[in-house]
Amino acid sequence: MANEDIQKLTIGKAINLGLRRSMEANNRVIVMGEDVGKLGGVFRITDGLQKDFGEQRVLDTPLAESGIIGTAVGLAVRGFRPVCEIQFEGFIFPGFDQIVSQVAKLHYRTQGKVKMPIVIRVPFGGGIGAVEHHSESPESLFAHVAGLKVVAVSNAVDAYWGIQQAIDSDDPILFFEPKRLYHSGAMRTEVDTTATPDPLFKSRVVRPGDSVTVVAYGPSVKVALDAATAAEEEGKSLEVIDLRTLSPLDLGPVFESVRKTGRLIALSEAPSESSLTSEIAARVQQECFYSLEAPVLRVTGFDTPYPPAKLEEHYLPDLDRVLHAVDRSLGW
Amino acid sequence: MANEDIQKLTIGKAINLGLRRSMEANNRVIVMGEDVGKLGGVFRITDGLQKDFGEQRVLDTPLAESGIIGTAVGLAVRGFRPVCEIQFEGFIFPGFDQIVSQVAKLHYRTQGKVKMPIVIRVPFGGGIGAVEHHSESPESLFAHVAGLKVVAVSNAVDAYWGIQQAIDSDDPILFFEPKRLYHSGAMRTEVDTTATPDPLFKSRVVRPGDSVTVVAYGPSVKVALDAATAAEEEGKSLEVIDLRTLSPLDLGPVFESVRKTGRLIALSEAPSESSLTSEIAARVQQECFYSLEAPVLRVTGFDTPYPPAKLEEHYLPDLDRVLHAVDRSLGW
Amino acid sequence: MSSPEQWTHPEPGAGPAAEAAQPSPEQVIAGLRATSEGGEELTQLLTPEGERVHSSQFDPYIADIDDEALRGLYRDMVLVRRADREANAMQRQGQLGIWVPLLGQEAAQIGSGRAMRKGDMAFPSYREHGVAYTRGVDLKEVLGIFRCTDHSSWDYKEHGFHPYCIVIGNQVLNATGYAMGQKFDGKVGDDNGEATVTYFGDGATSQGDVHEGFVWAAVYDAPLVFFCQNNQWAISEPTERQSRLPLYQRARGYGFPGIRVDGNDVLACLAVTRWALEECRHGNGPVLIEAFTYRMDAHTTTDDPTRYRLSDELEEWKLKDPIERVRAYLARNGGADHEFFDQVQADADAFAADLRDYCFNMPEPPPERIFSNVYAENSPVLDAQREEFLSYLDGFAAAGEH
Amino acid sequence: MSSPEQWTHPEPGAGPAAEAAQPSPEQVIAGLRATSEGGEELTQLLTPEGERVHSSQFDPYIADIDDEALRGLYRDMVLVRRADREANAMQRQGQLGIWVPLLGQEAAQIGSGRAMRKGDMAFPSYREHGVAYTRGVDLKEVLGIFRCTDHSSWDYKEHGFHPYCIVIGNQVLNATGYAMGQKFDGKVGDDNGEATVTYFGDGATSQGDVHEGFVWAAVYDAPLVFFCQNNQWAISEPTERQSRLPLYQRARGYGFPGIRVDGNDVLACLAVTRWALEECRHGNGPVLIEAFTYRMDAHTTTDDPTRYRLSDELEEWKLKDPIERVRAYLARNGGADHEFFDQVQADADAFAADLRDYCFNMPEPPPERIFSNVYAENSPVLDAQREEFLSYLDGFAAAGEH
Ligand SMILES: Cc1ncc(C[n+]2csc(CCOP(=O)(O)OP(=O)(O)O)c2C)c(N)n1
Ligand SMILES: Cc1ncc(C[n+]2csc(CCOP(=O)(O)OP(=O)(O)O)c2C)c(N)n1
Ligand SMILES: [Mg+2]
Ligand SMILES: [Mg+2]
Repeated sequence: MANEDIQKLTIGKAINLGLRRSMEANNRVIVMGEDVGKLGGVFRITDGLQKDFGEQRVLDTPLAESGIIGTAVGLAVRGFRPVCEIQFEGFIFPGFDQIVSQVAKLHYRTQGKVKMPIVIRVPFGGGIGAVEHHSESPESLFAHVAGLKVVAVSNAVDAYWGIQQAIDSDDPILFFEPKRLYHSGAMRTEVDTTATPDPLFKSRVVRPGDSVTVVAYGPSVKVALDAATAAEEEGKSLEVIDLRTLSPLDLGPVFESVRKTGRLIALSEAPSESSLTSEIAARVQQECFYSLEAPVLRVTGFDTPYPPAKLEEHYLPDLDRVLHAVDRSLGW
Repeated sequence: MANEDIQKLTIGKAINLGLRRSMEANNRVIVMGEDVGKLGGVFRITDGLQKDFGEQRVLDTPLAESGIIGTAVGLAVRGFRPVCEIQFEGFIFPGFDQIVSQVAKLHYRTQGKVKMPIVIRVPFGGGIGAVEHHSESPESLFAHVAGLKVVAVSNAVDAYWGIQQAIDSDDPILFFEPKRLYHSGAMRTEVDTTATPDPLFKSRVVRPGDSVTVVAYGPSVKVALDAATAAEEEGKSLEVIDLRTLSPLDLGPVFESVRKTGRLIALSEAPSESSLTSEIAARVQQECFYSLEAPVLRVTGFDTPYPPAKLEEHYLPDLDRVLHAVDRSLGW
Repeated sequence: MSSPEQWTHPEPGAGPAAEAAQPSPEQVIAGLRATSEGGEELTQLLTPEGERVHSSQFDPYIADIDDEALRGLYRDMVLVRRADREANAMQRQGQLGIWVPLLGQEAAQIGSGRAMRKGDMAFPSYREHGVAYTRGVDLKEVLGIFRCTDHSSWDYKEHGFHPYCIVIGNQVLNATGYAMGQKFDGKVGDDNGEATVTYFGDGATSQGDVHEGFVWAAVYDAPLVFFCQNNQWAISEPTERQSRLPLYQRARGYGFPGIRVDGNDVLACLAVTRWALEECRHGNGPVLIEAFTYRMDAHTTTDDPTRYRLSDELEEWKLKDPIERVRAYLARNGGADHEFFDQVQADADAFAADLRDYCFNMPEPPPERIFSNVYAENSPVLDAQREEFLSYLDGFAAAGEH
Repeated sequence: MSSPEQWTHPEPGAGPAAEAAQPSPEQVIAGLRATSEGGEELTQLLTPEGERVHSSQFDPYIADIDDEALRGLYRDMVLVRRADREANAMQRQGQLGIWVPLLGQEAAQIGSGRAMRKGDMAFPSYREHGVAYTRGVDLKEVLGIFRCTDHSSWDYKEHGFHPYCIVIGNQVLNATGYAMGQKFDGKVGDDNGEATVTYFGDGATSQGDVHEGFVWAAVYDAPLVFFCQNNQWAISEPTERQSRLPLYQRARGYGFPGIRVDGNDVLACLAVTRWALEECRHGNGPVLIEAFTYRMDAHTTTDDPTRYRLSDELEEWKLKDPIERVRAYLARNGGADHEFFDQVQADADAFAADLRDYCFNMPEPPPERIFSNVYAENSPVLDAQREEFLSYLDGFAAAGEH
């Protein structure tokens, strides 16, 4: 294996490299969004792509999200495979109608005649000390919309492969990226670019354990793993599952784990009301009714707008809140 | 009590009369939307209001939902109490950003200095044999957004009072109306306009029973009640709860009921993934962990776009599907 | 399927009958305005009386329209009007859930539709049955949408005719993206260039998406014709509720040409759209066309226009009927005789009868269709839901209950 | 609070250093264009060299601006620039999470801000610190947003200054609604009329909401001044990515006046905004003003403009500095002496020091704030969440862990 096949990459660099690979492999792949060209995006995730692929494949678009997604739909009809960047998750809402009414429904509307191979990349989540609208977790809204698929990556390997798999998919995919970890050195990982990747739409046990199961996705996976490490010191063994795909949910491994542990914590930064963690709890209580020794507990953001960032350490579920839930679960 | 104090009203007429009462009581209340004036709305819910209150209080607006909601925000800042009509729920999405970023957050953003007494009326649900986008149930999306309150009415009495209470509230309220029942003669009810109404944000047991609890809202309450009647013939006693408010959820009566019956069916026309019924299941399994004799079951629309209307009888949860779930619950 | 009547009409006896419409002075004025000729800037090549008006700019674009070709356009219009009336009647008979009439807009649709070529693409809203017809879409396929057996079914690629779009205005952005793609594919720049036409109404011009379409198309020089059928009404709202200015002038703020054409003049619609398409093919797009026309029927079969407009208005517009003026022109100039007109009528009747037959015998869609094509690749969650539901249905069948 | 550096910059050593910016020919052209004077149609009353240009249309609107008043405007601009630089520095020192500089836009903001009266209302975006100042908002209150202790805190009603808005363009519709309300309240029609000013950038003009604001304001004759600060850039995108035409011309398509003013000329901004407000007060609104100016600093403190624009461009614009030209004019015409300028500088330093003091000593917000004011009336669900969380926190406090 050549040395360059294995690279140590941050999550941000992994997505950048994945995008590059997809653009090399298929000249119908185009990248579009605000500032993605010359600047390489405000997070630099598209850095260098316009220089190498030109202005017709990396589009610095006018400033309007409905326009970005709406024109991507037309480009997809024409046979392109657009990858849209939404600058921050809080700015996806002007494009919501295009996502719900066109992106999600065109394949259904046309009985399969119009495919929608669109990827909408969304940096999401908190913890970057930002002003309003820059730290939200709106993924549940998209998971509720039939016709969309939703992915959230938690690490560089999945980021590298996931973005390519998403681009290859003929279905529209909301691709959520954990922005606070983009450039985290701690998350820099060896990515073997010759490996066979795991399938995109599968969840995965990322740390085995047997007393309590913790299911998480995106940036929360790291929190769950940190909690598992801490719990170990107290003699509690947490099994951590990375959902990876939020719609369609792949809960098989969760059911299996809960049948073993009898206890589940669902972890997410998003508000809890009518959310993905609600869905997980609803399905687990049904599938594992006789296995549960405690109710499914949820550790989430609160049902408030995202607070001023000076308060986000309280808002965001952290290791302590996970451990607290573990204790509650074990003490039920 | 004067005779005119008690009127037999359909749900549609009840809302119309409630709007009229609010407009009489407070001249800051204005009604705005597409075709709400001269035409009285495509469902005639605002019939006669423009004639009596003038064009400045009943606005036939330009055709754009973001504009309707966005200008309503400004009018609210100015001290008006706008009641926006969205013609069909499927057309609310162009206004989604204004709802999520302004309507839901301005009070929080300003630490309470800017109030948002806006009511957004949304005819929702299926069963009218309509073309695409006219039969959806997007309420879960709004229940997930912190800062909004969400109400769904199921009958003429709640419709009459609820719209007035919603207008009186200083919080922004999404007011979902069961469109297929608007003009249903079967739903025509005596409304005592001198009565003291129930509080807006409370759920209510609408039929007592003791073997299985069924919780529903909006148009599904009728389905649940019909199922209860049918079940009675088979000797099964269903307790039916009308949620009435979808956010904040008032689940107290549901918990109480489940502690008695040990079984719960959550009913809704909406797709199930990451939805209100997920939330209900998640909270009930936690609160009533030791009382549940079967898992919470959900009877909902499928996780597909709304199908062509010739198929809606299959898509929409009906009496048979509720009874089937009752049997499954009892047989668990 | 429950009655679509419920959409808008209270049940009989549920309250006082709808009052007779009492249009305001504003409406009366609007009505009168609407019967004007669309102002000085209106491009017209055939008057309501059937007289040919010459235009040095646009005549070259219809130089090939001899009598035979004109008879063809006439026939197109008669056929789609007849089909439209048939569909309207079938809705009344309960065969369709709803119908969206094109009555009065035949010239705008046939003229612009016939201006397109094979490689071109159209993005319609929901009223463009006439355009569908010009693109070779069998109108039977259109019926499925309104009978509610499907959401659309034709082969959009083969016909160069995108699915109908019901959300007002948002197809305009999709069309813009498609046209950008034509450009990116190198299909723009000479006589062989490709272009796109997107259709929308006067009401739609208020939507943010239509504006964003203007911005994008201008910035990317997209080969896109924005074809706005100003039929004077957005359901009950007259165009004054959307704009102070004639809509074609909207283009001035973006830096591309806007033009108002007599939407009831098939020759003018053909010529102006051909011109606009030529501009686009050569890289000078986009172009906005406002076709000044009139919705002669209700908004849809669930609408009651007597509540908001004067019947006088309709009477005025009848004098400008898009079909009659062609008939007058052909008759007067010997371009067609009685036999021809009779034959066209017979063809139209047969055309409608065929549609009717098809509609009455359309099979019910199978329940599996609910679950089909939600995704291109499968979803295990949805597969499980389908299996569960189908076996639930089978249970009924087995129990003889269904 | 984690480092806001993470927003945009890879960690040191994470990869090759950012390459030196290599602007394309297009950028060079854009840069040159931007240094032009804004075209023939630019309204200017004071040249970059400090010479007064006379205008029969606009001079009456600044007839009251004597030397004293002009010194006031000068002082305003110096103070807000000084505060802006202080805040920028405080961000670098970790005292603010981010800062959005107004450098270069002082004239546009002070001129337009001072044109408003007490009953008027402003709807800002997020860069209008200068306007905030003219509305009597203590800039300390603005700091809270960027220190991330709150999302906004001033009394919007008292100051006639709405909260900042970060979602691009959507405040424009809110402003439109407010202005409609002024009209509905009967506050429009004479010299005592009220009006509204909404601020947005060149990039924002592409958003659907801004268009819908134009449509609504036109249709309802709203007393609204659309004040677009065209600072030539939307982060890294030059104005050419948003429009073919000068932005003020956008108004032509809607039927209300649009005007381009030298955004670096405080007199012109004052005069033109006063004129526009007068139009609105009297019922002739809306009006679009494009203030042609330049963002002299980065988009925000997390941005690195060397990646996308030439430093030459900045150098050119420095010659058109909004403050220098007033200084030159005052000095040349004896409107102010050295003492005055020194005093203003001293005032500005004190102003900044005060801000700095305040910022460094700002208390941390209490955790309860997370839950406060989500609703005006209570929510039992949220109340329970708050109680649970606060008692959980208390648990830590009791255990001495927190
Ligand atoms: C986003 C959206 N809002 C509302 C509607 C409901 N609606 C259907 S047609 C229509 C009027 C459209 O008027 P116009 O654009 O002039 O087209 P026309 O029907 O006259 O052809 C409305 C309001 C819709 N389909 N989509
Ligand atoms: C809806 C939305 N999309 C994207 C962003 C991210 N963003 C913040 S400022 C900005 C550029 C705005 O440019 P312009 O309107 O010219 O205003 P300026 O910052 O130059 O004052 C962008 C893209 C946002 N805040 N809101
Ligand atoms: Mg119309
Ligand atoms: Mg700018």
